[in-house]
Amino acid sequence: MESPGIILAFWIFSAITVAGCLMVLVSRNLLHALVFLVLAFLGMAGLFLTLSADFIAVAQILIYAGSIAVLMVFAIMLTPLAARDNGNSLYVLPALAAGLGIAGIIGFVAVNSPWAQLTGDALKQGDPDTTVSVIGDLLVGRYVLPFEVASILLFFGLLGAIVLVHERRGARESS
Amino acid sequence: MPEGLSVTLVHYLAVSGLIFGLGTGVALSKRNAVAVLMGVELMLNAVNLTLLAFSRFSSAFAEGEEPLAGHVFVVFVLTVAAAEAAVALAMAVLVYRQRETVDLDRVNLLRG
Amino acid sequence: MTTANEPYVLNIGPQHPSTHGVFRLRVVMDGEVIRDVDMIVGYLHRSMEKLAEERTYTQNIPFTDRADYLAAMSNNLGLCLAVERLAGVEVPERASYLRVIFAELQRIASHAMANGTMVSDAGAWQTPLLYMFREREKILDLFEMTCGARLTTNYMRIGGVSFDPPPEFWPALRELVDEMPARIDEYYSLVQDNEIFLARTQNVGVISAADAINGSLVGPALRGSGVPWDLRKAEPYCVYDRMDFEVPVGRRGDVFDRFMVRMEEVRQSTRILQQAIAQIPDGPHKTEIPLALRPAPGEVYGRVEGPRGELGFYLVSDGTPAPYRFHVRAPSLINLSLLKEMAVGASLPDAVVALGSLDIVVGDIDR
Amino acid sequence: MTADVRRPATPMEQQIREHRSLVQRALALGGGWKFILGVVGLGTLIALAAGGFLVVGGYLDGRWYDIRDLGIPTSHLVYWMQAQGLSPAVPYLTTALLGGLGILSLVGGWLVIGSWVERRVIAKFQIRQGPNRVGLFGLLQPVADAVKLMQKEILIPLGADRLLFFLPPILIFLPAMLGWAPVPWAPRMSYVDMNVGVVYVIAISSLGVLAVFLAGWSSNNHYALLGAMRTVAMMVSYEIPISLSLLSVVLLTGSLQLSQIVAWQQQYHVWLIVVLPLAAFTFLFASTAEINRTPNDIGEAESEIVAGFHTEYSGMKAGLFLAVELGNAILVGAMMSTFFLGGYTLFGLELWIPGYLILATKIGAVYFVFVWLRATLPRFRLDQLMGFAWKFLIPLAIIQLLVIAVESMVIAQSGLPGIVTVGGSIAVNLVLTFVGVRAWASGIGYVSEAAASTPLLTNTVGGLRAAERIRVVS
Repeated sequence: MESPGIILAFWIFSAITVAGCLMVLVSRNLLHALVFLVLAFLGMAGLFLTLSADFIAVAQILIYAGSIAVLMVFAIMLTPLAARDNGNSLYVLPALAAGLGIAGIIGFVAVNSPWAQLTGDALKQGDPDTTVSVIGDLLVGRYVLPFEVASILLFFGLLGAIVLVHERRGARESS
Repeated sequence: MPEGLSVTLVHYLAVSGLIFGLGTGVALSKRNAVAVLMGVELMLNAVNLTLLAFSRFSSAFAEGEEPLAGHVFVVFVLTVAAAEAAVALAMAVLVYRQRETVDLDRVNLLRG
Repeated sequence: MTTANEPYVLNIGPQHPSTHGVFRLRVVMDGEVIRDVDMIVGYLHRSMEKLAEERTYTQNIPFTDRADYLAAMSNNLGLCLAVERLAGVEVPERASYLRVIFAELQRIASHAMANGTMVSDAGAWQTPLLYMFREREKILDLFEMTCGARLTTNYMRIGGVSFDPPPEFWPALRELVDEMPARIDEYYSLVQDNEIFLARTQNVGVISAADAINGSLVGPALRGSGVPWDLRKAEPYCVYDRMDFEVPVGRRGDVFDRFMVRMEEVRQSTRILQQAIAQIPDGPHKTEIPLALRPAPGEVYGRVEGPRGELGFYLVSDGTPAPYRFHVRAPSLINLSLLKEMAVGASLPDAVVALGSLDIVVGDIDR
Repeated sequence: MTADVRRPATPMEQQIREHRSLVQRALALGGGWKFILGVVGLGTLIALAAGGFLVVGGYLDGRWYDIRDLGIPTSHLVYWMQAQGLSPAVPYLTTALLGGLGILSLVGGWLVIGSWVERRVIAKFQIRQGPNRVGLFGLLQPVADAVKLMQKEILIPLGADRLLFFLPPILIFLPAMLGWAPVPWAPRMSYVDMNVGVVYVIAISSLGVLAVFLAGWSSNNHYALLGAMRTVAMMVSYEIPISLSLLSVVLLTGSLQLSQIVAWQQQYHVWLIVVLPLAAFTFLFASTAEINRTPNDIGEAESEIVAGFHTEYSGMKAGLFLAVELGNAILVGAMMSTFFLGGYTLFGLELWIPGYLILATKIGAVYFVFVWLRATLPRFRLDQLMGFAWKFLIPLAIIQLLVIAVESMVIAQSGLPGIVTVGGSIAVNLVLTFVGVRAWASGIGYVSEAAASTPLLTNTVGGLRAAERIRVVS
């Protein structure tokens, strides 16, 4: 990870992501927050790319920026009378304190732990050409059971969303 | 490039920690249910970054044993995030139908 | 417990591609479904009926051009027939035939416009419209040849028509009439097997026969609902009693039926034109009437079958050269009143197509 | 009254009568001119043939002169830079800039003439002339339009969300430009031949939804919001058939890489539109929904909601939305060509003709299909469109996916020659397409609308009773 391109990309994408997260926290409008959230997601996809995770990066764009953000758009649109502001709750100070504390703890642990990590040429050597086929083999090989469970989870997620939001036909006319 | 500038695991972990903290802040401090969900998604994203960074920098990556197990975990996290987002947003819409608000401070059915 | 949505008011018009003029709809929507429709007319009001009371009967003919600007000939004819009945003016036979020819040409032109814009409303990007304009163009050329104007013709006169057509008119007319059946088949082929068009128009905007009569619909909108009512058959004026033609009626009363009824009427008009060309006698084209016609005091309601349906003129004379009261029963205004029945509960695209199928002309509505 | 007597022709008729096509004008020239033109034409042909012989035969050592491979100059440049001992970032950035410039100039050039092409072709469909005044054949008409749009005032509606109103015209360009990255223009000639090309294409195309929504929401206009919600609902629904149809392509070819998909088609000498007709149709139809073109242009249906999500945009901002529509159309053309029409290959001709020319021709053909559809078809209704996606395209695509999974295993592992396995797949898929579509359609209770009712003809007139009598008789 010494090539200047990677270093530059890492700092740029980190800046984008962190700035996006910050704007989500401070922006006053929910839709603005959503736009900055998408920005953070895209920056995160860039960070994934610097980690040679091409498939995950593209999946991140597809799932987070493309689907979950649109899902949030629908949720915002389906709650028309609710406030569109991104206001803070009563517990804003404790929440921020908790957030800073967690960040601090993770940062402390990250900096102070002696990680057994690759550096230099060994790292370059391990750079895979593509991750797709390996991930595919793992998913239907070693991790096939979690894979199936995940599909069941998705199915029930789908089912649950439908059941929750489904409006019975008679309900609307009766009230 | 001087040695001190190279990007290491610690950099990624620090960024990930920062994002996780911000996500926690968003999730805990916002009133709107959708905004809370945004915070949760950011936290999940931070975890994904950690997993990928460990996967990339671990010695197993180079030696070929357990290659990309971190990636597989990220795939599962993405799956769970998608399912969770769908259900949570459906619940937000449902709460809105019942109470005409998605302000979590005012959703207090159990308080009586 | 349901979602109490804010009323979503969509303001269609006065400037909108599918209101065919300056006409406004206030639509209350629930998602894509229409909950309520307000029709707001009057943007094109020119106070014709009041102005007419200050002018002689002949001077009033140009007003009728501008009322229904897509069917100027039929409007001229309606006023002239009413005045002739009021004043007891005889019309030469050749003039009657000419009136029938021009009224039927106008009907073809107007139906081409109506059907073309309706398909455009359904989203076909103007292709059928421009095909149909090809025939309309030829008809307008014929008008221009005869009376110098294409749209606001001011052609009919009390007691006849203003000019006898020039000699080159007849071959051009015959050419048009000869090629018309093939053209109609072509238009059928444009839409008849088009699955999307059928899906958009069939069973959309249905008006039952009873509703149509109760709403006093007229013209193709009434016949599309299955009621065989055509003034050319019911109360033949001019020389329609000598013509052999049939009245098309729809089966279901939906948008598609109204569309097809117009198509079929074009075919029947072509038949009438053929017979009129064959039968037309020589002779004068006009009876001379005094410049200021003073009908005896009285009232009259004269009506003709215009392209949009029954077009009535109610005239009251007090013996002066100007009418005491001049009222127009405009088919577009009456037909429009049933839009609410069709639109409420339907989706916005359906309402737009239904509005297109009523074939309104805003000049006719507001006068 | 003879048939020849007509009125004097109107100016328009005179123009039409006097109009001569280029061929007629050439034939009307004098003998000397014809001779000169013939010699020049023949000379050009001979020169072209000689040049082609030299180039293809390799007598000119195939460097700068070989038009078949635009990449050669670039690779020479890169070698030169590496030989100079520059940092690896320099050639990297240089090639990136060159490629980006290439894509930009391609899309930009298309935006300049695309609208002219569309308007002229539709004009021919509609028996009129189309723009023919500005420049030769009216070719400068789009430039004139752009100049006009730039001069217009940019209005920001009262109550609009200024930030979100500003963003969408820019955001909506992202997918239209980024989508070009993985398209292979020739062997080893694409901007990024990424390993996850197909997923990338799907992911990038899903980004456009947000821009559309923001445009509609921030305008503070009811038409715009209605159009945006329609478009978002439609795009979200049609992403699934697109993904499923591309997934069957991926299953069959066994690669997510666009160049590999083209290579598979080259290897078996068959276009995937033949092997996967249903997937190809699904992709084409769903793409028209994704890029808002007829018959699925309900998001900007002008007869209903004026201009949909970009109603409130004026001046060049509206122009950007219109431009993106053109850009998206050729992007989908490129995807359609790459996935289903053999990409840059043409049954061996790619050895003789530059691959990018073949691909450009195919893109033009797909674009023509889009224009053709626009000139021909009316528009669907939203519920019909959604029903078509969810009840028809998605289940059929899933069924096809299962069949393809089996077929791809047979093709990959049976060891039989390709003509047997792929031929068998073609037969199975054709049967599936025709039988399956019909069976599914009748299974979900679809009745063809083709039995259109024709009006009854009657000679009697009357009121309600007459109406009932007629109905009984028929």
